[in-house]
Amino acid sequence: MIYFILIVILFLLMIGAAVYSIRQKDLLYATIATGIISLVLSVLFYLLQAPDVALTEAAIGVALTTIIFIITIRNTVRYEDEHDNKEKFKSGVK
Amino acid sequence: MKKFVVILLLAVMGYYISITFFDIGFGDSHLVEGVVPVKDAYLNETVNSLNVANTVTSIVVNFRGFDTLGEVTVLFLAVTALGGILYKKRHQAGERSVLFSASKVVTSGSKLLFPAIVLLGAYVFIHGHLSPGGGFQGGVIIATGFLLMLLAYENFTVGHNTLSVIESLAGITFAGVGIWGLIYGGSFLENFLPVGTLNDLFSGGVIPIIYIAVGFKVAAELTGVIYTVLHEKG
Amino acid sequence: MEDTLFKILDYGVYGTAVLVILIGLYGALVKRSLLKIVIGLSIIDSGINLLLVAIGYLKGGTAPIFSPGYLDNPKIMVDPIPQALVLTAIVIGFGVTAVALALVIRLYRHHGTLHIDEIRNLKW
Amino acid sequence: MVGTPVLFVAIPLLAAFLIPLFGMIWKESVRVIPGIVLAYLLVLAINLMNYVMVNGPIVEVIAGWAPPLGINLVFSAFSGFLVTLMVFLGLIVWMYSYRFKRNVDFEPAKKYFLLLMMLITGSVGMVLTGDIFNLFVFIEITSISAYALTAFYTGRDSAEASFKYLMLGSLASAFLLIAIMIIYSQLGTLNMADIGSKMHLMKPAYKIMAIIFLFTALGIEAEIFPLNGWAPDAYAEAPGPVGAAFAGIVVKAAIYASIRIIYTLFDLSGAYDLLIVIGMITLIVAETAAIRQEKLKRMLAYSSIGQMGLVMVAFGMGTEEGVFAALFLMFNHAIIKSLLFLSGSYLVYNSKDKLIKEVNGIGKFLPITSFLFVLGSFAIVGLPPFAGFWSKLSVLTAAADSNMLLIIALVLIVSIIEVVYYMRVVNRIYFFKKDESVSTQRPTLNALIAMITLGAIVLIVGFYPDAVTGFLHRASADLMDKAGYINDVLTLN
Repeated sequence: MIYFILIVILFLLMIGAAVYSIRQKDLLYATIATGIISLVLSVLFYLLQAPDVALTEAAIGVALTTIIFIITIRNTVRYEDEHDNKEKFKSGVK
Repeated sequence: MKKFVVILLLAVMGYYISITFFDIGFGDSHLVEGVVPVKDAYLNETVNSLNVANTVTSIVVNFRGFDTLGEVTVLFLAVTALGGILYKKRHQAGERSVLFSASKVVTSGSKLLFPAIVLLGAYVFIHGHLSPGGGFQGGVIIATGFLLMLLAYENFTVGHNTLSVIESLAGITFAGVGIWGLIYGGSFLENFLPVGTLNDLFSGGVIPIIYIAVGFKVAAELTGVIYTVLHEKG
Repeated sequence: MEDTLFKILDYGVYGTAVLVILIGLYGALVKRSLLKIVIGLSIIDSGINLLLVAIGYLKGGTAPIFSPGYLDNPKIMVDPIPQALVLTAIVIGFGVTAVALALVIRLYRHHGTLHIDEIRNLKW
Repeated sequence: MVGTPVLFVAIPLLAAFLIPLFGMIWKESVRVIPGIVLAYLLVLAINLMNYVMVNGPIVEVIAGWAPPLGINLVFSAFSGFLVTLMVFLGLIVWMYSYRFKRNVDFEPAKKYFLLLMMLITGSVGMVLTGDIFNLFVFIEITSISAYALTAFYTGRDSAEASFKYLMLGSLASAFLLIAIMIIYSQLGTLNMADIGSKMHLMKPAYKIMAIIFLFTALGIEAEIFPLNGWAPDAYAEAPGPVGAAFAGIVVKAAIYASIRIIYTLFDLSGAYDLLIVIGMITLIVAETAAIRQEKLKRMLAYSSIGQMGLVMVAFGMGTEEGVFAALFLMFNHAIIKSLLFLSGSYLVYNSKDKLIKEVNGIGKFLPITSFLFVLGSFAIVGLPPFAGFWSKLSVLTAAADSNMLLIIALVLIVSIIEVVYYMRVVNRIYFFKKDESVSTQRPTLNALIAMITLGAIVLIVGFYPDAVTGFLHRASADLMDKAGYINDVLTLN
């Protein structure tokens, strides 16, 4: 039963994070949500008896992809419908 | 309007993919009757004739090693493409972008963690044929170690030439082992070393050699990707 | 009770994967920000990877690794081939994402915006 | 036998890893090494082709595991013919671009030649491979090189064209993976011959799903109608020689993959009709779009898409004459369209917008280049003594043999449209007054040699088509022989 609830939570978390990252206007949060998708995916891979894939997904999906997204956002804009608001972004993060 | 069309299209597509996969079924053998799947042969050959414990490793490196060669080439090309796309003339070379200014705790913590992460990565790819993990996983772990250092220290640099030399040497090792197999065994990437005993560190013939090369290559390439992107201020 | 619950799970894996793929496709096709499109593409990749690994799963199966001291039976191991394929697909997906982000930075350098309507001077 | 097919992939990869090392010692080597590799591959391809014509197809095993287990490469009359053509065109494009832009820095030059070599390797791999997942890997190698080459110029629009290409390309790879998984879940194998031999066991519903996804994925690479949005921009924004490589090499590989899948993997008869319908729509839409274009390279790109539609139609007939006509079209299109792209890039070399009206009166200033462009135009619309005529004639006879009158009418109408827009350019080249503000650029010697070689082939095939038809007949017989392909691969040990 616990197992069932855990898995359902993982599914819902994954779908929820996907919807959130598409709907969220703040690209930084959206990127973190894609990181969460990868994290959940990695746990699911482990539960599906694929430890090799889980290891790869955890490192690539969670760490590297997220960080290159963040670097790109840092170098471009932070908000989805923003045109050129570098100043706003700089005050936002540091 | 466009949104509506797209949603309709996606709904139709989703419906058909879902019914196909629901029909295929989850968690049991969904093959059509009378077909002998390739995986049975893979599972038997791995432990009996290659003496490798991790079947995924034997598939990735030996049975489908050609795919893996293509895959490290894709990463190599991605690094090359990044350099080409983001190329600037030397006098306008970008400065390093700083994500955040790290505190003392972060910097010294990173310094402490870095060797441990690299060691873990090396362990993972050296034992790729025995336990979960391998060249990709180990290489990626090492790359995250470098990522940590790049984030924590503003003036931490990785020699671009060093990376490219490591990358090239690892790639040459992989392709060279393949051609060596062609000369000695008669087919590309064929195993030409003794396979040893199961669950021994020195077992599996050329598999550990190739996976170590892949590990170095992936680590160098991913570090190169992060390094290149980090040096592009928009 | 348990059986029906686990029946739901069987559909759940594929259902989640397909839903995630569709959400990603929606993002890639409808959103107007270049970075959102790239995020959409990487979500599609996640869904595909889950679908691939789920295809190879065998109920009650063990990971396809022969460990010393255990009685390992290849008959109850999950299918290793999709796992090998996913390993390849993940790494390739990362390479493509990196190239896409490099293009995004290039476009921002020229146009000062990521909004697709203001960039689009080629005909679609 | 002097080599094995795997060298077509192994040698360029080894060279690609070596180039950065050599580049540190001797800078010119980054330009020279790809040329040496391609020349070697051409010799290898010709040797293997001779061997294949006498002894039948070569099936190469990788890692010593016989086909259903390991990956295999098939060098048959059909795939070998295409490989030889691609490697030859690759060498021509390399020679042409050796000093195309004089003032390119060392770093971009290194990347350009490396990526060009990998573009060719990926396409050759797509043609040679006998494994469906390996096909995916080679498609990715080709696409990543293509994205980077499209964005090679640091101008405004190239990155956008490349991004568009990348977006559609990623969708293509996602669809391809779904299709591979549907097939794998049913048949438990990834080997093409093995799949082909077991395909009749699969449920029709799954077959249809799989073929739709496969066709969508490969259609994006092969510029089939609703999915070709990337092509005109990519052709127009990429450097001139890269456009030639796309039209001559990458698209041919994608067409090969889709044809191999329909003819060998699946046994659905409806797929042939699908090919005809899609091909016809592509043909009509692309040719009517081509006539409206103002930029030279976009016009050539739409013309290229249209020709691919015609190839699809010819393949869709499903008869041996149809396949022969399609292969002849592919051969001619590869040679002639490369010639047009290569000479066309010098016609609009210095102009910023690459408009058609900027070629006014250029015939006096660049006589040889203009002559070659005009030769290519005559050949591609199918005027009698040139190469394109024979391929169009073979399409018409093949259609007449299978009583497809609609196709005959369509080909004739499309030929008239082609004549209109190509002759418009030819007219401007010779009979308009030159605009003084447009400066011209003389081609380099190696570019001239490359273009003249292609022009000579156009003339030779035009006056003496038997030079290639022998190979083409063998190749089309090879494609139709599904049982033979499966047998060759699966009985290997």
